[in-house]
Amino acid sequence: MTDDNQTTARMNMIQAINSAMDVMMERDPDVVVMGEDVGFFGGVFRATAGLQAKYGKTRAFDTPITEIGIIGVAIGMGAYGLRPVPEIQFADYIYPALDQLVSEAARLRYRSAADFIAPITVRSPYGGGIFGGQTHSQSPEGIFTHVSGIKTVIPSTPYDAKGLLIAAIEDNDPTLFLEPKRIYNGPFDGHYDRPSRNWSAHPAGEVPTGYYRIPLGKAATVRSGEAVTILCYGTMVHVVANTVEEMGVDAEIIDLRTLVPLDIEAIEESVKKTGRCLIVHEATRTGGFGAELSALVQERCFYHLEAPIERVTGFDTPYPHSLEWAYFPGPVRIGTALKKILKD
Amino acid sequence: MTDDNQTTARMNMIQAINSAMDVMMERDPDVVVMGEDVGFFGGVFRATAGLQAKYGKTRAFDTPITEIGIIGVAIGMGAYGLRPVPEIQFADYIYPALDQLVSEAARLRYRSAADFIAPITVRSPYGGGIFGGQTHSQSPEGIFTHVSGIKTVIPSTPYDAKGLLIAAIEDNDPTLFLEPKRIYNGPFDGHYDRPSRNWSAHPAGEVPTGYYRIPLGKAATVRSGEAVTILCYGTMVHVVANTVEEMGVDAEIIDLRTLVPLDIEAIEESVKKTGRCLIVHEATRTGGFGAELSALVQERCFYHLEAPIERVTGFDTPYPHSLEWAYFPGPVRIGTALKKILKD
Amino acid sequence: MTGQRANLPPLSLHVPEPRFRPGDEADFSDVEVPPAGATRRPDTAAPADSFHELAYGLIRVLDESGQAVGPWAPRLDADAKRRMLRAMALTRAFDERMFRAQRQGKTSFYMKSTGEEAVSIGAAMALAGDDMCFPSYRQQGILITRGYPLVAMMNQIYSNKGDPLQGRQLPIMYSSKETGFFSISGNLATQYPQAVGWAMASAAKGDSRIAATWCGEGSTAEGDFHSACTFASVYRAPVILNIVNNQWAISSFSGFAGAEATTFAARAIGYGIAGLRVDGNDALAVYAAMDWAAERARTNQGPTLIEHFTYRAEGHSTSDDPTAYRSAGEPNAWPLGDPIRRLKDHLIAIGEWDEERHQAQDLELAETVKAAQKEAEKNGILGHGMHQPFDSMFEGVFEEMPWHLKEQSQQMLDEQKAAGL
Amino acid sequence: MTGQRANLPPLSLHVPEPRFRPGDEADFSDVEVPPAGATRRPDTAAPADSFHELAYGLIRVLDESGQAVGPWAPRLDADAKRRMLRAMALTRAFDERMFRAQRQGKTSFYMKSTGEEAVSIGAAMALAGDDMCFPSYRQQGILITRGYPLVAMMNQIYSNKGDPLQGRQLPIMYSSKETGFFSISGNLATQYPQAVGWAMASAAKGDSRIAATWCGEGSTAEGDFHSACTFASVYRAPVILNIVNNQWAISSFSGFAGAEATTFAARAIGYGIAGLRVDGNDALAVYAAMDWAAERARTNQGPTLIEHFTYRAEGHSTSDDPTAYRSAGEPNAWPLGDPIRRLKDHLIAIGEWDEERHQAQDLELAETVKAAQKEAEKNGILGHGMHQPFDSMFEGVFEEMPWHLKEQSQQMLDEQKAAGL
Ligand SMILES: Cc1ncc(C[n+]2csc(CCOP(=O)(O)OP(=O)(O)O)c2C)c(N)n1
Ligand SMILES: Cc1ncc(C[n+]2csc(CCOP(=O)(O)OP(=O)(O)O)c2C)c(N)n1
Ligand SMILES: [Mg+2]
Ligand SMILES: [Mg+2]
Repeated sequence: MTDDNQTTARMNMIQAINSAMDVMMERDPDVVVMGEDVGFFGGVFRATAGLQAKYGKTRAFDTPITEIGIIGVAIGMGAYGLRPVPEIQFADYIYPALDQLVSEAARLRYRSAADFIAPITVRSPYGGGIFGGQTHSQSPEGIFTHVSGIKTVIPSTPYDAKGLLIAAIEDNDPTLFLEPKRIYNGPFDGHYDRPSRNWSAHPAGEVPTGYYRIPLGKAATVRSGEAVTILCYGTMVHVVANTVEEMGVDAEIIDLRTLVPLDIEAIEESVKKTGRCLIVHEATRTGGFGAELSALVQERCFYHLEAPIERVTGFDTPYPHSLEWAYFPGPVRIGTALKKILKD
Repeated sequence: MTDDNQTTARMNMIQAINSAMDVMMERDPDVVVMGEDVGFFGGVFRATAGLQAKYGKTRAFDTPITEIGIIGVAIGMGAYGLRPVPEIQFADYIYPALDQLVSEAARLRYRSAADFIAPITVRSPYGGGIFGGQTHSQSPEGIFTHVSGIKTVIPSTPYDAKGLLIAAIEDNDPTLFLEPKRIYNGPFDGHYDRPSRNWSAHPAGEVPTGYYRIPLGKAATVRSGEAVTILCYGTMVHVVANTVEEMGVDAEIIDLRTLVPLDIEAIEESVKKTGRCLIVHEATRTGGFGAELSALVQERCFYHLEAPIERVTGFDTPYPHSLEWAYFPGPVRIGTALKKILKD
Repeated sequence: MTGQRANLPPLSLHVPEPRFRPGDEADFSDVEVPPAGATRRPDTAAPADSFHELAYGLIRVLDESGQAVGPWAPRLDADAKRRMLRAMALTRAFDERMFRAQRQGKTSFYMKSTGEEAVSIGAAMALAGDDMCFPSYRQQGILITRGYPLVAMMNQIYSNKGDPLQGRQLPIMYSSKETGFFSISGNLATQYPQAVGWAMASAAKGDSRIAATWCGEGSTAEGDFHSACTFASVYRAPVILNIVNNQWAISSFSGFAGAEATTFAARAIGYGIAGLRVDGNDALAVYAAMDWAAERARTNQGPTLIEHFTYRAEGHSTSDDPTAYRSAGEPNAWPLGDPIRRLKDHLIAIGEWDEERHQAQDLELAETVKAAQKEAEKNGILGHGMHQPFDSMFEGVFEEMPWHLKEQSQQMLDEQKAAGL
Repeated sequence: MTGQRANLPPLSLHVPEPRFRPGDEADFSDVEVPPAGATRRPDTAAPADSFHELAYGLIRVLDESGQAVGPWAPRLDADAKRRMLRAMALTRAFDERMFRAQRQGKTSFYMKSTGEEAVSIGAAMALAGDDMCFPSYRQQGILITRGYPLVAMMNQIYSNKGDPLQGRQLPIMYSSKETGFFSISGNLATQYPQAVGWAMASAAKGDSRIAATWCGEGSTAEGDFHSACTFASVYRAPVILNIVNNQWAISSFSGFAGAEATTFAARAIGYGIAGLRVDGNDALAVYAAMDWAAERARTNQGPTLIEHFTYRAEGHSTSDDPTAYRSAGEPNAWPLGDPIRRLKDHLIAIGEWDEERHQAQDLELAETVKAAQKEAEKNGILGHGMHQPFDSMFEGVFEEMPWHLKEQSQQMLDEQKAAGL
């Protein structure tokens, strides 16, 4: 799915996301980007920087501050034939748009028997770890994975972010593309008290400059192993990988990349091999996507399981400002769960 | 928690809900009811009938058609010191209010360190089985059970509905009170093609006319049994009970009544006894509350489980109008799952 | 702090109350009905803030004697007017029949547009056929005006095997891209920002098609309405925002949407966009206002918001009985009359129509509807047999069916089979 | 169909653009500033539709020579004006210091209100101390006017162990019921319907307290704003709806909220409620408008919407650099001047103040703030040590902690202990 022999460049995740939109706007005149502060300024995280200068104000524009409007207008544009990529400035601010996303975008194809579709890709930074307090840290994916008709994609590297975002933009279904903002600039090992790294040292920071796709619905095996399967996505992929390395556990780490549709084959195969499963996400625990993963694994791998499936997740509280690092599912919590799983 | 020796009367679930509000408005001048068509008309399902005539227009009133406004205004009234009971006409129309519910009602106590609270009880009819099509049939409880700071209550009988609603109104936390509209008039055994019954023949249709509470967070064991534990709530309690009876299975049926906080003790105790567990709900499957139940049971009863936990749920599609009864988790689907669980 | 509180009476909460309730005699004699022809018609290039008074008046064309008068009287030939009359009468006949079909248990739900036919049909006549409509559930007149087949509408209402929406939607939630009729949503006002988005896309592409949308006066309270008006104003979108003020929202009168304080057309002034208030029972006035707004949109003058002042002559839907919450006499006492009668009177007054032809047409339309119904019922009625294969339920959630839906579909089929269904 | 399409130019999409971008010289010489004292002051019992022009003008009290002129000049004694000046200067000093504290890494975030102090302080002076405020994040001036302790504010900003909000909220998201200051939300405009609800409750109870709320001009686009205005209009709620039009919303100029089409005060006309447009940099005008609106509210005349026309003199927050998206010269070129300087000049002009006292006051306030900061930092600064017990995180989600939170809390404590933390 890649143009052959294309050049690559070092990119952080923001740059990779920016490049995905740039590539798609170049290829397809129907792709437009829009949202609060995304036009001239290029977005509060700079994800759309330069796009207005390059493609003009009717293809990259600022919007009024109404998430209802941003999504509703994007749906109308999609019905016209455009391929809008609206940004919600923080995932914590997606709730005002929920009706337009759930009752409209996700239902349009079905209710109109494909007479109308909503090929929109909603980008939004999510997750904690930047001292954003309870309204700049949330991980709301579990609300959307429960909604039929919408896809949910969460990348964990610059390379994946670009390839997945291109695939999402080309997809004819509405897609929620959640960007783990903690790792915009570099992978995060979970030790908030150590120096932060950036993507330049990471292999997945080497990104093709042109067009390529990573298909939706396919997980990535970040590390192969025999002792336990760890299911994770976004920021947690790196925290998990580092914890596993520090502990010297022979874990198989699966980065889901797409939550809906889920790569159930990869999950099943791995858990049947290891017989143990840990699920890690940052979202609150009760009713989070981890619950669905746990239920699926249990249903499909029951007779292979040697220990209870464990979940390490955000707690069932708002994301507290000062106790951010106690809330964040870091190495201690992941490590404890791993020990427990492996002990049994 | 009941006034002693109080009289009882035959009530259907609507009447019981009406009676709960009546009793509370009588006891507490700070209780107000509000919502689209709830005032003079008494609600499209007549749940608030007579309350305006009895308590006046400032305590039972119609509102503009804006769910944002209904919940936002109720929160402000709650902050003032009232105890509002807003109605959302159909649960399918709760999404516009999601931000006010999630970011405001559910977070107010926490973020203000209990300086302000939102003691509101949001009533809303939910669920299918009345040929309401995809926007009058949804079961959105799984969205709210994922949100920290809000309680979710779903009654299955007139008796429970009244006692739980009174408890919810008296509760100082925001509560979502979902009313299974399919069983407003009578219990439903899942056979849509048989004559419908009404509550007059059901023991739980005999309801005290005065004040009593059923505590939030306590499940009810609808049927004791040894073979399998069935977790369910709302309409499905009756469908399950009838299927179990028809099949002659010695199932223990637990009516959860409150989803958050959950009666985990009752669940654990039962599953540890039976070693098998079926979860039934009408909401779409992926990421539904059944996933959380499955995960919890698996985590806590792993070494007692003799067969995989099964889920029978609504499919991951919108609720289709004409194929309503194929969508509805009825006796065939529940029966098949039971057989599978018991076989293993 | 300062702010010494004066010795004031206690605050009190105002809760609106309609003028008439069941048992009251409805008397609208004090409702001011401005004379037809009296309202000025600004140039379509006039700035929006130069005609605020139009948001408070009532554009009327048909006078008491049936003549079309004043600057808003549209240049429409008699043929066009007869087509308009016919579409209105056909819509009413269709509504009558389908309402009855619901009462006969042939489907789950129906909603009439009785008394409001001019709003959708006057509008559809003024728009180009390829302009895009984002209607609410009470603009079936648009489909009928645009010649969408009655049988297809009925198939949808019956959720039968001819249903273009495959039985997935509640009756009357039509969708027809070909007809420029957007998929109707059960959730109020969501179509408003979508219409603005469509119009913005059309403008961004240098297209010439415009969009129009409709919602009830009750629905204007939704946040979507406001988002739409804001976007429309900011980007000067080529869209016509119609508010059908039929004075009732289920059991709630328009006062609960703000009608005690001002008109709905005045919302336009709040956003700095063009606003008109039109006699919604005057098909020619509706046509003229839409035509004017369409010209503004097509010439990049931006959006127009139009309040169509009308009256919901019957219940909200098959689910309610309006005499439970309003005076039974209201529909007849309502001073703006019946839109069909008024257009008919006009055509007769100008010598282009007569009672006999009208009666004949009514008979013919009744037959047409009856024949369509017969045809549609061949495809089945709701609840009598399965009209769609069970597994069709899983199609169209996504463009390609993912594994979990395939699995659910297969499992359902297996279970049905095992159960002998 | 009819609707023959004329031979028209293609549609085009208008995307607003601010007048000046980085590199441009800001020139506001063509901005019309109406003279102070020129706007009439209607009786507080006047119907809302009798003074529409006030939504398009600009109520100004302080003239160029520093005199308070015209019908809106408030009857405030010199003491009160000096208190007002002092609160404004203290707010600015506080902002400066806390901004610097963030830059020094002592906390995660800060937001100044520089240039907008009159909006919150003029308002707070006009309200009674027990009237309830539902602010956005830029009305710290209300807390300061009402005498809320600076140390408590700083403790919140540092999320330290003195933080009344127990470290749970982002800096500046204060809450103080005692001070009549509602818990600030990170989600824009949600406080608007809440304020209306509070006011409705007060009215329903026959109380005499009113509510006031604030949001930025950018935030008016949210659906909550519309819901609030609709409810306020329908129930004639005793609430004052303030729009702080500081012309910028992060990097987006007010055109993206609709400012090219009309004023924000005009939104009031759309809902049929009273609307005023005020020079937000004129503390006496703000006071007078709030006082007038409060009297309306207290006498059951219903809500007033006030646009405070001001200018955000600095960045949106510590997270942005405004010179990246607007002309660096704008803040100084802005014609309505600095609110502190203007009130100071007035007090000097009327002989109630002088430069020496002002300078002395500035020094004193800087010392006050510094002392408060020292005091607050004794309780800790963000990120340096844990200021709340870990398990405090689980408290207050519900009134009583349910089992699952107890379990999570216990597990966390056990794990921390096992890990030697
Ligand atoms: C978001 C949402 N809230 C509530 C409803 C329930 N509902 C359906 S129609 C209606 C009344 C609408 O009244 P109006 O907008 O005046 O339209 P009309 O029926 O008069 O044409 C209501 C409250 C809904 N469909 N969607
Ligand atoms: C619902 C929601 N959407 C977006 C944001 C992000 N955001 C924070 S402040 C802001 C700009 C607000 O501008 P304005 O209302 O003019 O207020 P000002 O900052 O000028 O005082 C935005 C977009 C948010 N906090 N909440
Ligand atoms: Mg209506
Ligand atoms: Mg602003």
